[in-house]
Amino acid sequence: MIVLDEITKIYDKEPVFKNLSLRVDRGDMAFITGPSGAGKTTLLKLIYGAERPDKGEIIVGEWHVTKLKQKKIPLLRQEIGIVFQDFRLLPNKTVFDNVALALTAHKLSPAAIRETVNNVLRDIILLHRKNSYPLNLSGGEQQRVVIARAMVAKPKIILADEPTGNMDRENANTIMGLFKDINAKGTTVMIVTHNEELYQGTGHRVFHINNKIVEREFAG
Amino acid sequence: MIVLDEITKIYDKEPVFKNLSLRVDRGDMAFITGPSGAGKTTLLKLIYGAERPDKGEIIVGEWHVTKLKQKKIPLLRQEIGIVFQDFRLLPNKTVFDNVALALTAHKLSPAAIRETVNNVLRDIILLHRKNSYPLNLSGGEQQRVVIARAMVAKPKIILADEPTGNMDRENANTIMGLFKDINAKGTTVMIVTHNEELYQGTGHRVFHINNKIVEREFAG
Amino acid sequence: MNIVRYSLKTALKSIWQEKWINFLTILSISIAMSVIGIFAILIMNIDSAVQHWTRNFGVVVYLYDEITEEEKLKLKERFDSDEDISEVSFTSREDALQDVRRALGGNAVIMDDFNVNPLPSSFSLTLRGDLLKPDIVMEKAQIINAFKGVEDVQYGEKWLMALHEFSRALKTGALAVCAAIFIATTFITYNTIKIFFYRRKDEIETMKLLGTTRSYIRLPFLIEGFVIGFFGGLLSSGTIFALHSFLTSGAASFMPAIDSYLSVMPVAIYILIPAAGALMSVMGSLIAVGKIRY
Amino acid sequence: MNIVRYSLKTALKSIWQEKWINFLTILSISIAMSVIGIFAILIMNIDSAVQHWTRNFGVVVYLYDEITEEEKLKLKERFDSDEDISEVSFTSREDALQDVRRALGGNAVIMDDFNVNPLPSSFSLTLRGDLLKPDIVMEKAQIINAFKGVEDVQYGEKWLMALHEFSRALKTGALAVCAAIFIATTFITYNTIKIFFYRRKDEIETMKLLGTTRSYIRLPFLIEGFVIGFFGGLLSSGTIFALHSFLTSGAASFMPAIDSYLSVMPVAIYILIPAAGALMSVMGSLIAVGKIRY
Ligand SMILES: Nc1ncnc2c1ncn2[C@@H]1O[C@H](COP(=O)(O)OP(=O)(O)OP(=O)(O)O)[C@@H](O)[C@H]1O
Ligand SMILES: Nc1ncnc2c1ncn2[C@@H]1O[C@H](COP(=O)(O)OP(=O)(O)OP(=O)(O)O)[C@@H](O)[C@H]1O
Ligand SMILES: [Mg+2]
Ligand SMILES: [Mg+2]
Repeated sequence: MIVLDEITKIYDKEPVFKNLSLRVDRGDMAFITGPSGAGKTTLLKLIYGAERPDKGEIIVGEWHVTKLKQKKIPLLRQEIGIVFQDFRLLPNKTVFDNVALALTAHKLSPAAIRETVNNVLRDIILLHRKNSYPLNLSGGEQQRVVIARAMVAKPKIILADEPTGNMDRENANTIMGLFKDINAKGTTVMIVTHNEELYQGTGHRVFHINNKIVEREFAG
Repeated sequence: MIVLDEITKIYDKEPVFKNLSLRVDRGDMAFITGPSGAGKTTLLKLIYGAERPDKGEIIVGEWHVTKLKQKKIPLLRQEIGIVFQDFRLLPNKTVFDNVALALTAHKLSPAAIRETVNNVLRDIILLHRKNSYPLNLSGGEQQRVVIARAMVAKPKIILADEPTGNMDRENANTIMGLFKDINAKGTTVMIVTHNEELYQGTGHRVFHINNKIVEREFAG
Repeated sequence: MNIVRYSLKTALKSIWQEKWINFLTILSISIAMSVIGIFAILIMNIDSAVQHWTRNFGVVVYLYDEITEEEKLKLKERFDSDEDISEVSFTSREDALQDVRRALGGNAVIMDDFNVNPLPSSFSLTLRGDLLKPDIVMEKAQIINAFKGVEDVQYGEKWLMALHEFSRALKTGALAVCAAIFIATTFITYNTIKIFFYRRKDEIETMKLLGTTRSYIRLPFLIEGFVIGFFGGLLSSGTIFALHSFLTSGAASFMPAIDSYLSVMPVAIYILIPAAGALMSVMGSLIAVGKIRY
Repeated sequence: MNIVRYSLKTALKSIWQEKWINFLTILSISIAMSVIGIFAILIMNIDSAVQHWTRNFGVVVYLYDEITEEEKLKLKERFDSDEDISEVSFTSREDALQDVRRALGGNAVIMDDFNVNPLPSSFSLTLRGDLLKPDIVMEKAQIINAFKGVEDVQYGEKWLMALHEFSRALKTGALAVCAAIFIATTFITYNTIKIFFYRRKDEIETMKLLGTTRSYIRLPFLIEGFVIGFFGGLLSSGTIFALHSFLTSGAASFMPAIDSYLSVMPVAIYILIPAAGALMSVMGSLIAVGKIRY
């Protein structure tokens, strides 16, 4: 369950959101759209505690994010898988190590890590490139690695920021299939996108953000 | 004029291209499409000399790229403006300085640099953010900075790799308008994209790359 | 992954990847710690060195010409039985004259102008080295001066005082330098770890976003700081050992004095120095990674 | 932008941004250059120090008991007129006996067992300091040994030889250390500039893609290397100056010998050292940025 209640967020004296409210139930899949600079990435940052709202309250699962102590934030994040818009892959680590990074704080044996990572790389059809470095991958391939990393720790929530921006239609469909599977298994999924094709006809909630609020909310 | 003649390019024993040929005349605008991993970015790298083909010849303007000495490559690149798929913005420089970086090797006075950079930032509607750092911009805003940097030195050729991947339709249209203006002034423009909307109905050449060659060539 | 396992792996990898700057840091620390070591030895040995220099420090007791043989013997007995005096020798008026003549060499003829010998007889006393504090010597001199038959007591008061001052200044200075260098050592590691920290900033930033806890991020740096400090200390132990060996064996054959300067040289120093290096270094790392915020 | 302007700006910015590692490097270089400076002074002064130590180096010429007064005078004349000999003193058989008695102190009674004086008379000669090479002294001794009335010539051959060997070894060693440290200095700057280079790798990579030429990329690093080396050298000049001042004024009042050890100390060294530091440093930078490829 993700709840944003009357959120106001100000950057450099300029508000990005003004009393924005939004609710996604546990196990749901939802989409966020809106023009460039509307605050979609900022919204996700508020949810995973990388930014703090200037006003309002945020609840994610059992966590009161707005009241959360700095020390507890890692615990919140361990329950969330994030597909970053700017990828955040480490250029000096292999694809495998980049994905395994999401398991660092999980108490898994090296063997278990190996198996888990290999499985998710197989899902995104990049197992053959597991020893490559990100810079030797195409844009679309890199984006798939980011998605793999977001999924590998089997989080309760997945936040995906423009996850198919560098992909052709076919690859985008594969990825959306993966999100659907994960969602079917009970994971809450929230996807930011400009690509109407991703949500059209799915029936899932779509939040259109503009002018500092959720301007429109409709079924895709 | 950009000519690729019977190009073969091999990465890790696996060919990306096999005898691929392609020609874009001076002053033209052309689009490259194709699935993720088809080699679109690699194609651009061959043109600006960041990768060397294993076979075949490449001519860009007056330059025989395949025969060019290492030392001459900066001169080739000074005639080309590149919109990188992965942005390549420097996080510790402001928007202004990032754009000005493309003018380093041009013999301009500081005042001339200031004016030129400000003008291009105005074109992409980001002048008000010129002292911001890239990480404080939204994905679409960053991409516009990359486009500004590619245009600022008034190059003879512009190569744009997925230049609207992080943008909504409106912003994408603005950017396409800019490319059209520049093209009208005589600059050769080559755009890599997954977004069919960008070329549909323009009448410009579209090269669809697949299976290591130009599989289809048609008017958009 | 287990945090200790993970931290060790990460630290060792970083140590190897950044081997040059690590090498530079270890070198800097070892130089710093060597200087500390040398100064520590200096402080510990300064007293013995001073004793050595003043080994032959003498007090000369001039006697009245009219002194009787009996009084002379009594004085000699007194000096011989005094525990503070390690050597006693008597110079008669004639011997004194001979000495002067010899010193004058060819000019000794001027001595012929005197028809009587103008020189007094004297006792030369050598004091025990550990008593050569200016005030103790002064007290002693005053006591002796009051003895019957003693005309005057002379000793190198100024020289002794200056030497004493000098050795005290040296000790204070060496201690101050040691303290400064200790702080500098912490600072050197702080710098290096801070550099590593900044260099891995992207990685740390990403790890934080992926939910990695503070300890996972910090421990590798602390281990790295520890290793740097430890090896810096070890290297300086080696340097001090080499220097000490050279001085006591190599150089001492040419300058036997060195041997007695370097009387005190506890073996513990070879363990203390790497340990201190590691400690300082971990402290530096702690300060460097202190403020990881989410 | 003008390349010099651009390079200066970029270099100064980087120097400021990376001030700590720059400081560390300058410190390392200054330590290295100071050691070079100290060793250079050592080499330059070693001969004068050796001369100083051997100032009182004596050759003792023992005479036959049967020597005539005439022969004795002739020998004295000869020694006096010899330019290589700076001092001549004569010890008669009686003086020698006195000396022994004095040396024996309380045990002098054993001398009473001899009914004749067993000691020879002798000349003590002091040679000019600059002649104290083992072979020259040996030659001199042989010549004197052949003089009439001379029974034996003794001089501290072993000691002299050892001292000579020692001073030669010291010179060679000091030179080797200097050479090693020179290389180390280049290496230190190489490291630091390489680090900066890696740290700005992204920026350089992007600049290359934007068509920036080699010189724009390299010159800032060379300037940075120059500045680091120059200030390292300057700091070491300061250190050497301070050390020299301390030794010649402060310490010399306690150990006057130091003053004569430090006779040679050219002022040029204060300019040569920063210059050498800068040179080494630029060389290090050149190697570090040598292979920029497109
Ligand atoms: N750290 C920051 N400091 C200042 N301003 C910021 C910061 N982060 C974002 N902004 C500004 O806030 C606005 C919203 O940014 P955000 O990244 O959320 O947009 P977005 O909806 O994700 O856009 P896009 O579709 O282009 O990615 C933008 O105008 C951006 O410049
Ligand atoms: N430096 C490299 N070393 C090895 N393989 C590489 C390298 N660069 C690219 N490749 C591989 O070559 C293929 C083509 O890559 P390229 O980046 O050109 O694809 P693309 O068409 O731009 O794809 P996308 O639309 O995803 O950006 C990919 O499979 C990629 O993994
Ligand atoms: Mg965004
Ligand atoms: Mg690409």
